[in-house]
Parts: sequence; structure tokens; C-alpha cells
Amino acid sequence: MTPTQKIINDGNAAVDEMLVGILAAHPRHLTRSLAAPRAIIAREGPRPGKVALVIGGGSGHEPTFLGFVGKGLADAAAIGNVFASPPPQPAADAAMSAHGGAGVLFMYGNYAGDVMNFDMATELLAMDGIEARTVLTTDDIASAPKDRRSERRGVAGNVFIFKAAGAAADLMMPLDEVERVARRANDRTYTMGVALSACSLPQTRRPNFDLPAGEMEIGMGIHGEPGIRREALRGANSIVDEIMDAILGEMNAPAGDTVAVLVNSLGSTPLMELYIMFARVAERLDAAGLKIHASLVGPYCTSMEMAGASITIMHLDDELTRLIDHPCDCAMFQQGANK
Amino acid sequence: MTPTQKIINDGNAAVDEMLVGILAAHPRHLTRSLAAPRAIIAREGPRPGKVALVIGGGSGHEPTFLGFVGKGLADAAAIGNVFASPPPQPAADAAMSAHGGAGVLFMYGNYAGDVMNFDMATELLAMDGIEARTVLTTDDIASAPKDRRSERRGVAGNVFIFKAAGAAADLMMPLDEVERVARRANDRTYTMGVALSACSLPQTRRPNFDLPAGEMEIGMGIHGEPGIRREALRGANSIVDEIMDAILGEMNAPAGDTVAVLVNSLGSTPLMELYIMFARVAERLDAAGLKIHASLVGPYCTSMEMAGASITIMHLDDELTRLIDHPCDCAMFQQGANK
Amino acid sequence: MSLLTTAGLVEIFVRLAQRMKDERDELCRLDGIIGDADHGIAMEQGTAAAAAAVAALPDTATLADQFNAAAKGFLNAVGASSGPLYATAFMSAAKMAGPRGAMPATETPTLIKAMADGIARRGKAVPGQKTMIDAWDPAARMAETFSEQAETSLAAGLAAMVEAAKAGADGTARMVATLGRAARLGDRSLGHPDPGAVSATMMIAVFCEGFAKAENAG
Amino acid sequence: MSLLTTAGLVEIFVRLAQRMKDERDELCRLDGIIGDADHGIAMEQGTAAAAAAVAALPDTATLADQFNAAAKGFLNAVGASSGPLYATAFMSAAKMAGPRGAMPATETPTLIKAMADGIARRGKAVPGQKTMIDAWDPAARMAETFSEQAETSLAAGLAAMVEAAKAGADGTARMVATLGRAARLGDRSLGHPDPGAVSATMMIAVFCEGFAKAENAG
Ligand SMILES: Nc1ncnc2c1ncn2[C@@H]1O[C@H](COP(=O)(O)OP(=O)(O)O)[C@@H](O)[C@H]1O
Ligand SMILES: Nc1ncnc2c1ncn2[C@@H]1O[C@H](COP(=O)(O)OP(=O)(O)O)[C@@H](O)[C@H]1O
Ligand SMILES: [Mg+2]
Ligand SMILES: [Mg+2]
Ligand SMILES: [Mg+2]
Ligand SMILES: [Mg+2]
Repeated sequence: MTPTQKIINDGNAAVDEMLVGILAAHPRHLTRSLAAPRAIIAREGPRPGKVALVIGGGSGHEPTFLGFVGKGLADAAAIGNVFASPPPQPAADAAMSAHGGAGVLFMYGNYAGDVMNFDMATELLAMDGIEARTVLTTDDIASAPKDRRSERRGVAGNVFIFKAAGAAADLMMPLDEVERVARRANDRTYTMGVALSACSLPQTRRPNFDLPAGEMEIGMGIHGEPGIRREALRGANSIVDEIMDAILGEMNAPAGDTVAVLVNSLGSTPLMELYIMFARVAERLDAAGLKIHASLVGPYCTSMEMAGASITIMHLDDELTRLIDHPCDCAMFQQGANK
Repeated sequence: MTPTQKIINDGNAAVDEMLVGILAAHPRHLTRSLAAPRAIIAREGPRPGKVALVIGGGSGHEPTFLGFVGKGLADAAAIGNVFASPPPQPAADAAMSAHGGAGVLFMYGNYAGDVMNFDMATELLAMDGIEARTVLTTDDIASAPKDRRSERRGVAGNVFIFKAAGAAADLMMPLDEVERVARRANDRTYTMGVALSACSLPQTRRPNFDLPAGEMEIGMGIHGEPGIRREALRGANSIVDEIMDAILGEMNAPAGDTVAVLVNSLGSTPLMELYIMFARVAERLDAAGLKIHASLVGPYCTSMEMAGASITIMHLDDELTRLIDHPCDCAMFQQGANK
Repeated sequence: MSLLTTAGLVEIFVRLAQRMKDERDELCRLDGIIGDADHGIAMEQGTAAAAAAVAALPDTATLADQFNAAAKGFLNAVGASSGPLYATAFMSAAKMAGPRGAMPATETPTLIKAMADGIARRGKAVPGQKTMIDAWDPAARMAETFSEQAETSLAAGLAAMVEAAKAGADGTARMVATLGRAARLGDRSLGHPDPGAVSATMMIAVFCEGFAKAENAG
Repeated sequence: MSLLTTAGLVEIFVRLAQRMKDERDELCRLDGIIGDADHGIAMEQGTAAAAAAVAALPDTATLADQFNAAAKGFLNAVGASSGPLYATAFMSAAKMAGPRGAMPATETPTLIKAMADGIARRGKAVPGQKTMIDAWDPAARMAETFSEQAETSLAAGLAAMVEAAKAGADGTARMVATLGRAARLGDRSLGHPDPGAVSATMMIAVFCEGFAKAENAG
């Protein structure tokens, strides 16, 4: 079984070499201290009196997480090994460097490893008198039933949820407010994905699970965790309909409301296929009387070279609309003032 | 041989369904007339007295071409079938809709099909008294020897070359000047790629050539055309060194000069691998005494789901630096004023 | 006197579209080796659009109208390299056929010649550059020799034109491409036939068989 | 009286790192079925860092220092779920071993018990949730029964602890995960052992074999 084709050097060095490249490519956006090589700090954004939004998680999801570090969004990101939560130290280092004396909000996907590590980081920060709160993202509606929403995974909806919280912090809202906005954004964001292939870790270069060609896994997680069902691959409209039925069914937004839409590639699925999906998403939203206020299409929250896509819908209100439109200038995600 | 995994409906309808999705996702950036469904026009940018920059080519390279349509860059794009030049009519329609009475500059990759179709479009426009000139991009240094540069293919360097010309037009330079800038930008842009897998057309869903696992094709074109050599896959630094040796060898820029760098994914190669490559590119540029002024990393000029990457270096001077920094707001590429 | 009628030409374009539909995957396979694997799709979509455009014409349409409609249909459905080439070929055949409801079957070889000239004019290729010209040119030269020596039968002449095209296409495997997409491969294009020449042979065969049939129907 | 010395513990951590290096791909395979396929890498990198941290300590270091260094090394190399769990386990063992240069071999089962308690405290998992606790808990309970009945030999006690862990890990195949990554699979995790429980069994085996060896060396 020949290893998966990757352009890397030593698999064990992949994450650290990636970080060297990211800092070389985005010197005006990102920096880090030698003491904390896995804590990446925004050059602009962190300032006295501002709540520090610190995000983070495993590598392999780029541009999530550190692509969203920059003015108007996240102030820092703690980076782990591929598909592995960062240890407590980088998370604490990131918070220490980025905080402005107005508290820290940790935001990351709801995974056992992340919770344990970020909680240990919170303990470390408390010893230095720095208050850190946590809001977990739980937008993957395929990962647990509606009545056990708090057990759900955080996936591509991170993009909108972090964006809302980052904007609130950039508008110098206090910690209570930023936390309220973050929870509200999380509650109104719904994602479901479909995987068409596995992906491989740089160290093993072997597909992390076996999805036979001709099949797809509905509801798969962004670390290749199995989803709801595996079945024969269907056409784009049929796949989008199944996902939109589930999202619209749970979101239950009244006609006339507005939404933000993300059609996200899990890695190797190209823009052509994402826009074919978007055409159907737009049709379904129109039929439900929902207006699209903002759209993102492309690889935003990936699983390395996994084929597949996810659809995220955020049910907007006036506050979330203003925050989603708030300008930002991050290493891998820029948005002008005139949305 | 099971077909390549794609999220599409009918393969023959892929391009047109994609366009419906693109217009639905970017209503504030793009529009088209019912009469010319394959001519996509920028909502902002075209204006009286401005040279119209019209780009275009086959589909399957997204975000190239229509992702660069918008204020500050291209005024319109003519879209062909997958890997096929657009016919003359959409090219002529695009120019007719976007021109401001100051002439049209067609810019596209140097391929037989594109030349024939855009030349026929030029004939159609002449009949309506509209002057259209053409500048072909020829940045693929692997596609012909240096002394036969005019026979080279236009590949990912399109991004920087179009950007320079678009900025010149946006600064209301006359046609002669925009053409001069475009040729100069093309002459100072060097690209070489490496493919790690084939890709499939939506209609056949069969790999368009057979690249055995464990091998790579150095110098492959963005339509899967064979390159210089096929050999065993090597590590990232070794691949980057071979490409940079070729680029630096031909570019031969004196130490102290500045460059723009694009590490481009051909489709399924993810950001982690591109940034690992970027780290080595930065090392080699530093060793050559060349400063990086601007960097782009990601899928900018792709071949659907092909695995692989290309490196583009543009040898900047004061004029090109200003033009590369010029702000733009396109459907799939935004750049703020403060570079 | 046997005639190629507008009804006959409609029939020919229908058969051409069916032939290219059947050959799609093989032509894509050939174009994948030295090109970008889309030639079969271009020929399938182009000939389907041409046949539809011809079929949609009113009964009063002339042979010239039919060829011009085919040209416009093919071009707007395809673009790529084959679009302009075959659009120009059909427009050239339209001029040759003229605004007639029918033409003597014995003149049909001049249509092949006209198409070849159109392709050469638009693409500026000459024989030996590993392009579709290497099939069209031999067929066109055979068409010229046919009209000069009256004694060979039309059927034999048309068959000879198809054979000449086939031989030309096979010959492209021993050529190094110096034009079009494959030109960048240098000697790596050796040993592989040019997909455009192979599809040209198929098109020439459908036209010539159609012209021959017109003779019997006459 | 046989002792577990700091030299002996260095040896144990070296063997632990080697064992996890050998088992990397199998653990990744198991974690690929119900998780995200990285557990083998986490355990390889974690135990390598722990062994390096322990080896780097000065000769004056105590057993507690060694376990604490191992904890810090493992945690900072791994993160993920196994990082915090094994860091807390080793810190808990450090408190149990105390600031001594050596400890009676007969007390070593209490180290296994301490590690299990640390994992339960950090992860809050209880037996039956298809986690590594389902291997650590049986081993810890066996460790307790050993210290109460003096007459079983240390070697037999340690062997029984490894067996208990193995049985527990095998049992996870018949459990539905309700904690951690696999919890989201519902009954789709049935039939597959938990990778964390399998690697726990390997670790417990290396520790117990090391403790038994300390007895002979004494
Ligand atoms: N200048 C030219 N003159 C004649 N034939 C050409 C020329 N350029 C390309 N061709 C023909 O076009 C064929 C490829 O057509 P097609 O695949 O449809 O277009 P593309 O090259 O744009 O993908 C080649 O096999 C070749 O025979
Ligand atoms: N809360 C928990 N308590 C005990 N063990 C746990 C807990 N969460 C996860 N685990 C263990 O961690 C193992 C997975 O570890 P690893 O793959 O390294 O981390 P991740 O789940 O972050 O990829 C699981 O097999 C399970 O045994
Ligand atoms: Mg993990
Ligand atoms: Mg083509
Ligand atoms: Mg082709
Ligand atoms: Mg795991």
C-alpha cells in the first residue's frame, strides 16, 4: 500500500515546519515568542482593555485555527499536533501574550482532549490572576441528537462563531458580553458534512479509515471520525437536500429571516463542486423564505486532503449580522469594511 | 474502475450549475446578462474612460479566472467548458459589457484554443469599433526553453500578472500603458509546478492521465499536460530546491531586490504542505539576498482535484510593487488598502 | 444524377453526432496522454450542437445555411482548439456548397477540400506538426486527384479519401508535436497518435459515407 | 529487600518508549476505526518525550522527580486526550513514590493504583464507558488486593495486574463509548476495542515487568 502522496519532509516535523512557513508568509499578521513556538499571536488586535479571544486545536484543519488570527477576529491561537489538542502551556502562553487585562475567552471545538488541556491552561492562568472563560463550539448537528446539543462536536461553524465573538471583542465589549455573544452565535449555527474519502496523518501517510470508492459518509467529523451513515455516493442536489433538511428542520427559522452560509471544502473537493452545492443551498433557502446575507465558499475548516464538504448555516439577527460584517484582517481571511 | 469521487449532478451541466452558484454566492461582486451566460461582469470597476481588463479561459482552475473579477482587478471574465477556451461570443460579450470606451485588454494563458477563440472575438469587436489587444501569459518555465519564451504556457503566474494589469487599468492608465505593464509583469513572472496525481473531468470522472502512486511529474501544466520528467516522489525541500534552482537561475535577480511569492495548490494539496514548501522558498530567497514583499499561499490556479503545487516568483520593481499592493475586492480575492 | 440534398446533410450530421458520442471516452483517453483529456467531450458536444442547429433549420434552408448553422452551433458549444477549427471548416464548406437545396454528389469531395482549407487557414498548421491537419490534408489532396480523373467512381474516390485520412492520422504517432498543447512535450509526444487527427478521420469517414449514400439514393 | 531504584525507573521509561514506537501503527489503526487515527503517534511521541525527560535528570533526582519530569515531557509533547491523562497519572505516581531514591519493590503496585486514580480524576471516566479506564481500573483493583494478602508473590501479583488490564481492554470491544471522541458513534463503536485501553495495557505490562525485574535485581 503506497503511502498517501504528500509534499512534506519528515512527517514528525510537519507541524513545526508549517509554522515556520506561516510566519515567513504572514510577518505583518502573525508573530510568536521563541519560548512558546506553538502559541501564535496577532500583531494587530491585542490591546489594553480588550477581551483576548484565544482559539486553537489540532493542526490539519488549516486555515482553521491560526488563519483567523488578526485584527477584528482572534488575538492568538494555540496549535497542537495533527488532530490533537494543544497542551496547556501553549494555550496559557497564547492567552498571556494576547490578553489586555480584560480577561480571556478560550473558544475551540468540543472534544475531550481540548477540554482537558484548555481547562489545565485555565488553571495555570488563574495562578497568574488572569480570568479565562471557555465557550465550546457544538455546531455539528450530526454528532449528537438535538436534546444532547452540549455533546456535539465543533466543526466548520467555528468560522462564523469565532467571527462573531472576535468582532464583539474588537468592539471592546466586556468579557460577559463577548461570552454571551459567543454562546448565542454557537447556538444559532448548524453544520453537517459529508466525506468522500479518508485523509492521512503526515507520520503514517496511511488513510485513517477505509471509505471504499463509490461510497460517502454522511455526518463525518473533521478528524475523520465516523458519521451517521455510510452509503453509495449520490448527486450534489440529493446530498445538499439531505443536509439542508436536517439543518432547516432544527433551525426552524421563520420566513423573512436572514442567514449566513458557508459551503466548506474538507480539503480536496474543489471550488467547482462547492459552488454547485451552493446553487442548491440557495434554492432551498429561497424556498424556505430565508435571505442570504453573507456567503463563504472554499476550504475554511479542513481535514488535510480529505475529499468532502460541509454546509454551515448561521441564523442571523441584527446583532449577529453586524458582527459577521465587522471588518477583519487575518493571515488567511480578510474582510473589508464595506461588506 | 470506479469513477473519481465528485459532488456534482450531471457532468455536462457542471460548469453552468457552478456559475449559478457563484452568482448566488457573490451578488455584490458579479453579474451577467441572460443573453451571455458565460460572460461574467464585475458589478464595480467598469466605468467610462477605463481600459477594460477581460480575462478568461477554461473552467476547472477556480478561483482563476472569475474569482479575480472585481474592483481593482479584472472587469469581466469569459468562461469555457472544463479545460477548454471559451468560444468567441462570450469573450466578445464580456468585452462589450465591461468596456468604457478606452479599449479592451484580453489577458489569458498561452494556449492554441484560447488564441484562436479570443482572436475571433477581437474580430467581432473590431466590427463594432471596439479596439481589443491581447497579452498572453507565458510564466510556465518548464513548458519551453528560455529562448522560446513566447511558446510557454500561462499557469499560476496569471494571479500576479492579472493583478498588475488590473491595478494599472484601475489607476485609469491608457491602453498602451496597461499593455506595457501587462507585458512587463508577464516577463518578470516565473512559475514551475509539480503534480502528485491526475484529475478527472466531470463528464468522464476518469483520471485524465495515469500517474502511479509514489511518483510525481515535475513541470506539469495546469490541464494535466505532461511536464518535463516523471520520477519517484521526493521530500518537500528537495522538490522546492529543484523548482527554485530553475526559477532563480532564469530570473537572475540581483541581491537586494524584492519579489512576490505564490505557493499555489493545484487542488487537493492542503495548506499545511504549501506552508512547508513556503518555509523552504523563503530560505532560498533569503540565501539569494532577495526580500519577500508579498506572499500568497493557497489554491489560486487549480486543476480541479489534482494533488500538487506550483511556485511562482514575480521579480518586483517600484512600479510592479505599487500595482501588486493596489487594493482589490473581487468575488474570491480581496486585498485591503494597507498591504 | 445523384444529389446531396439538405435532407441528406441533416442525416449526415445526426450520424456524425452519434459517432462522436460513441467515441468520446477513447478520444479523451488519447487526449489525456499528450493533452488535457477533453477532446472527446469537445467533439461529442460540438457535433451534438451542430446536428441540433442543422435539424432546427426550416425546410427552405440551403446547404450553405446548414453548414453555417453547424459552424455556429459547434463553436458556441465547444470553444477550445476544435471549436474555431471546425467552425471555420464548416463555414468554408458552406461557401463551397453555396445557397443550393442540393448539389451533385460528384462535387461532394470539394466539401472535404474546403473543410481542410478552413482548418489550415484558422489554425495555420502544416502537415507534419502532429495536428488534425495530418488527417485532413491527405483526404483533401485525395479529393483533388478524384475530381481531376473522372473515371474513378465517386464511391471509390470517397473511400480513398477516408483511407488517406486514416494513414495520415496513424502517421501522427511517429511525429513530434510542434503546435498546440502537445508541442510542449518535445519527444514525449512520440509514439502517441494525435487525438485531433484520429477524430478528424472519424468525421471524414461519416461525411464520405454520407456523400456515397447520397449517390445511391439519387 | 529488592528495590525499585531511579536507575530501574529510567530503564522502564526507555522500554516504554520503545514499546510504543513498535505499536504506533497498530494503535493508529485502532484509533482510525472509532476515532481520528492519531493515538499511536500520541503514545509514541509522549513516551519518547517522557523517557528523554527522565534520562536528562541529574543522578540526585528522586523517583518523584522522575515521574514529574515524565509527566511534563509527555504533556508538552502530546496534548490531545492522552496528554493530560498520562501527565496526571505520572504526577499522581510521583506523589505515591515520594522524594526517595528507591522504594521497596513490594510497594510498586501502589504506583499502578496511583496512576489509575490520576486518570480517573483528570478524565472523570468510570468503568464501562469504553475508555482507558477500562484497563487501568481492573489493574488498580488487582493492585489493591495484592497489597492486602501478603502471601502472593510480587511477580504473581504484577502478572495478575497485567492480565486484569488485558481482560478489561478486550472487554471494551463489547462496550458502546459514552465519553470522548468515539461517544458520537453510538452503537457503531461496538465490536471495536478502545485504542486507549489497548495502549494502557501495554504500558501497564511494561511497568509491571519493570517492577518485577527490580525484585530480582534487589
Ligand atoms: N493550430 C492548430 N491547427 C490544427 N489543429 C490543431 C491546432 N491546435 C490544436 N489542434 C488540434 O486540436 C486537438 C485538441 O483539441 P481539443 O482537445 O478539443 O482542444 P484543447 O487543445 O483546447 O484541449 C489536437 O489534438 C490537435 O489535433
Ligand atoms: N475522559 C476520558 N477519560 C479517560 N480516557 C479518555 C477520555 N477521553 C478520551 N480518552 C481516551 O483517549 C483515547 C484517545 O486518545 P488520543 O487518540 O491520543 O486523543 P484524541 O481523542 O484527542 O485523538 C481514547 O481511546 C480513550 O481511551
Ligand atoms: Mg486526536
Ligand atoms: Mg482543452
Ligand atoms: Mg484537449
Ligand atoms: Mg485520537
